[in-house]
Amino acid sequence: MSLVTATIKRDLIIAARNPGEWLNPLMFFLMVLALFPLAVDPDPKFLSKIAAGVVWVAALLATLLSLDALFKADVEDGTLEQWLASGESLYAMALGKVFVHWCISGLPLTLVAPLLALMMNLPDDAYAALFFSLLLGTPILSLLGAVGAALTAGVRSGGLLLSLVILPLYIPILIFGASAVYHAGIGMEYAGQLGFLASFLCISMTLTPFAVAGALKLNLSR
Amino acid sequence: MFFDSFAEFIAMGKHGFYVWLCYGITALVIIANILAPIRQRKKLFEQQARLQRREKKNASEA
Amino acid sequence: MWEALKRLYHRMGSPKWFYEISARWLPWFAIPAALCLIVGTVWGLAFAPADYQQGNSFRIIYIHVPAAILAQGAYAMMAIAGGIFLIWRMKMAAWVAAAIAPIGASFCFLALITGAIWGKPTWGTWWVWDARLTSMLLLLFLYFGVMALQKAMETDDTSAKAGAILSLVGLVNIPIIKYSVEWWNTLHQPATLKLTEESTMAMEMLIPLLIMIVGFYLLFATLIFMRTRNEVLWHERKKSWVKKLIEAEK
Amino acid sequence: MTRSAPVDESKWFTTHCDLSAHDVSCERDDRILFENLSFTVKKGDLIQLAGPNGAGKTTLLRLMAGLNQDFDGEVRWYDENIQSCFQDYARQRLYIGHLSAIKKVLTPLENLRWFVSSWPEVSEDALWQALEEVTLAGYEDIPCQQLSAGQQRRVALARLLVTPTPLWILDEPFTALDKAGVAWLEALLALHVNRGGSVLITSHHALSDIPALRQIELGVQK
Repeated sequence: MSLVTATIKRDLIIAARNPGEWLNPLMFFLMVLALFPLAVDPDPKFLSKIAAGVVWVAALLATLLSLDALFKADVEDGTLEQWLASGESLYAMALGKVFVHWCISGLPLTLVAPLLALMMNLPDDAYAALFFSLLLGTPILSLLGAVGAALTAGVRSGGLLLSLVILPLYIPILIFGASAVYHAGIGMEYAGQLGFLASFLCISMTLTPFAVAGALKLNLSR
Repeated sequence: MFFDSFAEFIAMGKHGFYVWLCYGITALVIIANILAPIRQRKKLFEQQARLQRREKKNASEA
Repeated sequence: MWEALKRLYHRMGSPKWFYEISARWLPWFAIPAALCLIVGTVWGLAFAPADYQQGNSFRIIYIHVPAAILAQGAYAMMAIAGGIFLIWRMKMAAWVAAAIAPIGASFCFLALITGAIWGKPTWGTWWVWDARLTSMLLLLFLYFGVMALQKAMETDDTSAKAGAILSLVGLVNIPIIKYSVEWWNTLHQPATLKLTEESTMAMEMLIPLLIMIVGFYLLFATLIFMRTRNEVLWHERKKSWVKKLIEAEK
Repeated sequence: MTRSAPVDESKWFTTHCDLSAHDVSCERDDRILFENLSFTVKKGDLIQLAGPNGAGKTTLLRLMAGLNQDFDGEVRWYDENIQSCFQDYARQRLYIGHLSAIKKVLTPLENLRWFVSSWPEVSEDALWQALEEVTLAGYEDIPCQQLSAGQQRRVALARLLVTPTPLWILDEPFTALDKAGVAWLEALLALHVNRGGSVLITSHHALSDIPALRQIELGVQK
């Protein structure tokens, strides 16, 4: 077993023993969703109109919340040093870490989102679009987020900096993800938006690991 | 000259406020952009000169 | 030709050479910049005719458009300089990138604020989620991200590298962001009046605009020179040529 | 803590150590740490880097391990720059930094399993034996956060017993060990050198008992 697969396995075990790691984003997701009817308007018609956007914004923020810890522990306890010492490609390692991150943040969000969307009175036709847009979109959030997390891993109180660095990069995904759900809800075609998300996923899967690998090396020079 | 009088030039139809506000802010930003590196440079020179004086003093004492 | 370029490249890598040559070049940028800006402003404010639709508020174009063009160009330049630093380890490139960031951010801020002020007489509100303004706002966030990241890093080397990586990631993203924002905008507001109409612009209106664009570019170059010179002095402060320079100043 | 059975030398290494530094110079924050340093690490060598704090011991160790490329000069493994044969080199040397890369929620066994994942030939049995030898028998299934600092250090050092690499690069390995632990590690270093291995080590601990010892003095230069 190579170090990459061993690391994936190890991180999944750690997540299983630290349920907070994947439960916190979910709780956050639920809480943000609950805020909108309370703060704006609980009228079902109004909720169903904003549901697509709100669910997507909440999912994005929940992912952001979980990103800060992505590389921090590995930098601080010397794990990163061992990755580099092993001679295995940091590119593969970055992909592995992102995969684990998606498994414990994006995947649960995708699975739970349709349930919570019920509370937001999402139109019936939009559930498939919600599920597929999140399925394609959340891995991109993890990939782009990993760049920011790697860049700020060595910075004390890097959480706010991470949001500043990452949020502008998230805009296209938010726009297309939310619009796919919205258009499905009013009975329009949404394959185009999903197509955009899919192609963006391919691009970011090939390119971001380079940036993550480069950024991780910066944390070694300390 | 497009305008007939100076007062008209200042008034810019009904849009004088917006136009002059824009040009004023722009002037401020440009001036700030020019002054910032000049001040930065001055500070750098003063700071390094002070360091050099201290080094010289330490060298003569030792 | 190729040889000459190569020689220039290697000399550009030498901070001392840059510091000396830039002192001689600086007036050749600064003076034309001032001339262009003054001529362009006077022409644009006093001599160009008013727009038949927007009236005199249209004169804001003479700063809004050049600032917007430069804000985007500056980001690309910063990212390319960062890339040169990452690939060829040329320190000068990192210093140029660090010098560009605050200048680009301030032009971006200018484009935003003039756009908002222009919006009031044109649309009736200070802020409209127009495609150009929105993508300008996101560009400003990108600048802030790069600057904050550079500041947060502990050593000169890591801050330069981190800034370079982030600005390259941002550069790849800018077209995607722009495209998505424009698409989103046409979807939600099909009939907005655009701030700037590219196609039909009278000659008397266009010429001062071109003069202003040239002026802004020259100003930008001047500011980069000034800031990069400071970066050179700071990073080379322990070298003997800088020490001599500082001694001579007193 | 004594070695239970002598190791069969012929099985232990596939190759011997031949690591050399050529005119290595390093500068940090405008301060020269060392200049034009040349030395070789061959079969049976035990080299201790000595010098006061801040003399650049860890920096030298890391660049010999290939973790740091920001220096002048060259480090070679069998007459080839280590960066151009890094995969090969990484399999022949073991690097343990002063950060131990131990994950606190995992058990010693799980941590060790991750450490050796780059060496598929290491058997599960060997891991159990190694933990027994570092006196952690009975602690295999207890999360590392319940172990003391010294015990955690031993988990990291248990790698020395299982990974079949001729070259060990160790940064302050005696930290947090008790008297028995120190004696055990000293004996292990002596054994490793005797069976044809090589060690490059930084330590404030005097390693006088081992005859093969050579010291490289790094001073704080002006």
